[in-house]
Amino acid sequence: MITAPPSGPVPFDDALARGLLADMLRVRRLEEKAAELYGAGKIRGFLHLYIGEEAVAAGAMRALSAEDNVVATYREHGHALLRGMAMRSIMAEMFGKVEGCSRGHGGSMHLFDARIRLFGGNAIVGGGLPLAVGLALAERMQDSPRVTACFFGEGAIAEGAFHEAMNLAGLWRLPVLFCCENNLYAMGTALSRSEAQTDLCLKAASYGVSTLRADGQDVVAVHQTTRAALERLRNEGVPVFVEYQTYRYRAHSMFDPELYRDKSEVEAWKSRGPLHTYSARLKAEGRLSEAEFLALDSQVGDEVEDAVAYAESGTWESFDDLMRAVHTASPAA
Amino acid sequence: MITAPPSGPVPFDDALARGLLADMLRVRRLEEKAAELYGAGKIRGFLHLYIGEEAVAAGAMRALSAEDNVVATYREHGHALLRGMAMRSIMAEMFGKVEGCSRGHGGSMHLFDARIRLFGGNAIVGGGLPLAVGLALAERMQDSPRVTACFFGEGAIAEGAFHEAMNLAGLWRLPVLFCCENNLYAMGTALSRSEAQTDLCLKAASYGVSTLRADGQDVVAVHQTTRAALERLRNEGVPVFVEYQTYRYRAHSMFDPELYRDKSEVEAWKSRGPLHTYSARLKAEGRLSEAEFLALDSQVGDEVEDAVAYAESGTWESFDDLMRAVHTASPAA
Amino acid sequence: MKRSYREALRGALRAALAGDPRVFMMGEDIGRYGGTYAVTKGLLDEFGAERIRDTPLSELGFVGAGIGAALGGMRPIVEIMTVNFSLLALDQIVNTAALYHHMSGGQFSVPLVIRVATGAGRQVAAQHSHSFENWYAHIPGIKVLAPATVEDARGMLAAALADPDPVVMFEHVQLYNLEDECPDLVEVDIVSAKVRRPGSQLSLITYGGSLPKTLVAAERLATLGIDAEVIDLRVLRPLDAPTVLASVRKCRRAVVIDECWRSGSLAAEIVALIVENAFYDLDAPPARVCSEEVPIPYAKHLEDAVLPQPEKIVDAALSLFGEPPP
Amino acid sequence: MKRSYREALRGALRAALAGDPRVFMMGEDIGRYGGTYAVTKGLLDEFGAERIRDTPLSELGFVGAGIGAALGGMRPIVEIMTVNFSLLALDQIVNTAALYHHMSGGQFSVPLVIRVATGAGRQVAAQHSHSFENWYAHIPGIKVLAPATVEDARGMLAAALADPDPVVMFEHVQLYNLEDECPDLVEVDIVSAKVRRPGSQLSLITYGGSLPKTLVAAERLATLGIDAEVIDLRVLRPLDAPTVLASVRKCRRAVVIDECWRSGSLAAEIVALIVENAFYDLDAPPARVCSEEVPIPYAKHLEDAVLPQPEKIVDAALSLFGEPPP
Ligand SMILES: Cc1ncc(C[n+]2csc(CCOP(=O)(O)OP(=O)(O)O)c2C)c(N)n1
Ligand SMILES: Cc1ncc(C[n+]2csc(CCOP(=O)(O)OP(=O)(O)O)c2C)c(N)n1
Ligand SMILES: [Mg+2]
Ligand SMILES: [Mg+2]
Repeated sequence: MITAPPSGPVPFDDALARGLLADMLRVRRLEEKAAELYGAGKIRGFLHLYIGEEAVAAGAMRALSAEDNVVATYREHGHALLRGMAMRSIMAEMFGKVEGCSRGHGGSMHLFDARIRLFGGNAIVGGGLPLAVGLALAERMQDSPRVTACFFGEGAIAEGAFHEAMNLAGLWRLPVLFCCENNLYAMGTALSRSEAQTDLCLKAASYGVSTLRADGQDVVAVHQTTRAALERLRNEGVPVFVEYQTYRYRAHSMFDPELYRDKSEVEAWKSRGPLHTYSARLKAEGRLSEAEFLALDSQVGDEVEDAVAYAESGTWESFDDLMRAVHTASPAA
Repeated sequence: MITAPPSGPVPFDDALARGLLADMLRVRRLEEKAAELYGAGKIRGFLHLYIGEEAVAAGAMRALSAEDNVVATYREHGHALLRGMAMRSIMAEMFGKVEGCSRGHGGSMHLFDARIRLFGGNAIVGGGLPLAVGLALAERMQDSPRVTACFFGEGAIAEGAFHEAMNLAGLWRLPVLFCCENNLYAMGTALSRSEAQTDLCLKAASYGVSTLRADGQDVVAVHQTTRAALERLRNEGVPVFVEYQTYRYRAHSMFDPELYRDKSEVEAWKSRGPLHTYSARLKAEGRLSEAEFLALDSQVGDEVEDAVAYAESGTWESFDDLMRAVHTASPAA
Repeated sequence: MKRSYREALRGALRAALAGDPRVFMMGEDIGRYGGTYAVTKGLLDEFGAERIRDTPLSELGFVGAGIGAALGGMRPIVEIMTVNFSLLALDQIVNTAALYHHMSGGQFSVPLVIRVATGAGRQVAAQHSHSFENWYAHIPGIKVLAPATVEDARGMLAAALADPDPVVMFEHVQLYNLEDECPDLVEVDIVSAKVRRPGSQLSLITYGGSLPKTLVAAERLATLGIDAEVIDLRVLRPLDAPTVLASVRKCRRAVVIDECWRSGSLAAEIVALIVENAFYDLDAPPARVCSEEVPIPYAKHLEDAVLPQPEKIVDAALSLFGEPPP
Repeated sequence: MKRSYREALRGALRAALAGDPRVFMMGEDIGRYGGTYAVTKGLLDEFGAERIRDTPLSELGFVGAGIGAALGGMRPIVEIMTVNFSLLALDQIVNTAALYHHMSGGQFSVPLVIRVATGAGRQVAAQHSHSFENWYAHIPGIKVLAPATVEDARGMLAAALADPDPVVMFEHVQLYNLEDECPDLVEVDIVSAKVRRPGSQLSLITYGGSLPKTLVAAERLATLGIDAEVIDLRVLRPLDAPTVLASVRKCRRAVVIDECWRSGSLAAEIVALIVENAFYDLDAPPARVCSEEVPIPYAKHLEDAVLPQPEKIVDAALSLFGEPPP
């Protein structure tokens, strides 16, 4: 699957073309800082970095509309940020502060935001899939045009939850966009050691859903494929499964000794890095200068620093408020 | 799927040809009696009749060797009987007597017999599938040539357990014969209302297992297909999934008002009944006279009466013995 | 009007469906089959297949879909055929539904109602007869109901649907045929335990399928000169401690009756609650009548022997009126 | 020799694998990754991929496969990464493994060992931090172990493997780095509770990850003039009632410490056990120190606040030495 790095002209207008770059860069810098802060003990628990996979969230989120629903996993900083959550809110959550999107109850794995219809941040592998099916069902029953995009790793495919959710979505022809981030590993388990059938689109097709595949290191391909998928979903009225072929450059979490893969494999994939290949393309086309890139990067750097300062100066939830958050205070309307 | 009734010469020697007839008849008469005894209150709880599906267990069991493992569901009187359990033992179990195979603890849904390697009798839909995978793994790790045959209904295919078990078997290339008894309904739910993809062999193929399909109303086809499946399993070293297309003539259980299907559909399937079409074939070939059939039937009738008498005169488990059966008395060797 | 527990449940479902377009049902064989216990019979014809939604055999999947639908603005009622099968869905119930409000820092709520048939007594053996009420009652973030009367069968659903958080409702299979007077419209709360029989000398505390047995036991005790009060917990989480404690403080003796296995039963929690709060009011240690610690057997005499029965309740009660040991 | 709880577990696994060709392991990332908590590190190299079997993410499937393998003559040890994920496998554990011997009328046994990492304290939030010990301890047909010392980590596995029935072993994540003297070979039983600190005035009863906290509390109490005995339950099902009751009868006061949520906790069962059997020996009602009834939060100060801590144990203990209310 490691082919030549993506190249060629970027078929998007400037706003989109640059937006995608900025998106990826924001995720990258946010997470680099998070890793540093983990080392410093400011962030704790599990921290799963998306570094190397940024093109997927960037390309996919810009294909969705603001009204759509998004369900993500524990590796969701990128999804949250690009869906529209403030970096401050994410950082404060990782610090465990009240100013965090989930008041510090959830941490890195549980980013939620009702305003932007981000339904987690789920740390049970496969756990978000049935939930996405239910969201899509609710939209359909309410005659809403919303699509529900559900992100999950290829590891989740072995879980019964995947099977049951795919079947329900296919059977009921629900508007779910199944976004499989195939980074080839589930923790230390390579795809070939977890699936009898490693052609994931073939697997997915056995549920009567439509399937597409994209080079997940190429933000252009991701964006175009996701648009095509949404088009299909709306036209054919079936759920669509998209496999994004990507790679995680960092360890699974901060505890992973990475015994299960060769440094050379990682290096080969890094040569296809979504950020540098994409900025190189823009530069080759004369649409981005080095100075512009540096300016963007420094702007992103400022955003990150601001988020850290915000998180640092945040407050701690009181125990009483925590206890009150177990049940909803007022009755549902 | 309702085509012409099976017909044509029976390509088996007399012992096998007559054996298959006797097998089906024994199951049929046993269950007709069980239904009667249910009405009389002698048998209670859930009672799931196999009437109409006898060709599947009959044809399949005779393809297996005595050493192989069998895992079945709650609709397993036929499997138990044809695997070699004494009719007395089955009947006594349904009466709830100590003389029953499971001492009256299990009843109709939980027929077990260690001697013939019958591992239940499982009343959780799909529950037997992972267990069959484990049995096959154990055989493989012990260099045993045993195959594990796992019977389950098409309804089980929607369960996550099916997915996880199929994947494990395919991934580890385990000697499991997946015997799917597709009788078109799971209780009142038609296959088309439970699966997005109703071609079950196509579904199964997405796990890297080999697949075959048989007319489950034709004991000849069932037997031949099962033999072919076992051959493949041994030669290719992969699990094999066989779909037996069959039909249940009776209600799902004794509580089912059968609101979900037309009488005419049932009648059409009855015209393809495994017993009468098969005996007609033997008669057409001059290999079975009406007198012989009646003699066989009366012999089976005697066996059933004997089983009932045995069960009737059986004894009740004591409470103390029941309590002792929660844990194994002596340590495992 | 006299009606059965089953009819009362059906009436409640019908009213909910008719009254709120967001309400719909999902579950195995609730539609065309008419419901395993016939509770939902007729609802498919009345409300259509979109709202009376037969599901494939996918307990984890459709319970999870119920959570999603609740988040998406609907008011799903999910039916799990038998409590044993709910084990397949526990991940979604416990790891998602119960945690969602908390994990999201209070942003989201999951107004999902899950109905589960529970309990033994129909000779359907070990994989169809258990009682896991205390497992559910252990989980913060959900509410757990156990309607034991026709009135509660009629009234609790509306209250459960009005609740913004996940509610699990246990319907004991032995109650479906129970008949009683019950008006067309019933309003009940889902916060309080109820005194089902007032008394002064002994508190019998129970819920669900054990309530009728406990009431029988109370009558027998009356003939033996013991005036027992019967408390129906109704709501298993959160527990209505004040009602339980008021009864125990008054009666000074208590027996807790619970079809769960004894070890780790809900009855244990009730006993702990009592001694922690009313220790000095007790004239004898609280006793428990639970199921014997064995999977539920098929044979009737064995099944009867492992379940709580009126005689066992009477015996446990009488034992509290002997002389305390020295 | 001094070794960690983790090393002790690994030593036990290595000895079991070396000593019996029927023993093998299955679980997520136990092989190439080296185990989430590094318990199985190195075993793949030593015993090969057939016996140290990495599985796909299929908790229900591979636990069920473990049951089948046990029935087929092997002695599987299945690892579930975190107790929350075990909910996905509960159907197989409870509806199959625990019932199999009973349902088959005693014909079959399931000699399966399931190891589960449990508990909170690592800021991994609500979906990775719970304690479901009492759920498991509720189930007839399985045995439940909670090694709390390095010695038990080294010794319990062999006993579990020798048991003919399913055994679930809970390893608290906060214990893996615990170090202690421990010989190379250890023989321990899996039937008895143990006195970890003798005392005369108060029984502190606990297990698993709460044992170190309880021992700290006992030392503090000593400085306050209270001589506490610490009981480590070790085996959560079946409970060793005699050891618990002997301690309580001697000390006449008891506090039960349990990381489960309070309602429906194992602590409730212990309290019930005590009052049912030693009511008249008590000078005060038994108290419980459990987790607060909220999903485990991420932020450290919140997580600390919801878990049992030495100070809470000390406070609960002191409250038993006040004057009884009138
Ligand atoms: C049900 C469940 N089992 C196991 C885990 C532990 N775990 C967390 S992430 C992970 C790997 C998942 O891999 P994949 O789905 O490919 O996503 P990726 O991490 O590669 O993005 C595992 C095994 C879990 N969180 N939930
Ligand atoms: C996990 C689970 N869910 C639901 C049930 C209730 N139930 C028993 S049999 C059955 C239908 C199964 O259909 P199928 O697998 O096709 O087998 P068949 O009865 O047709 O032989 C159902 C829903 C169950 N026993 N287990
Ligand atoms: Mg992955
Ligand atoms: Mg069927």
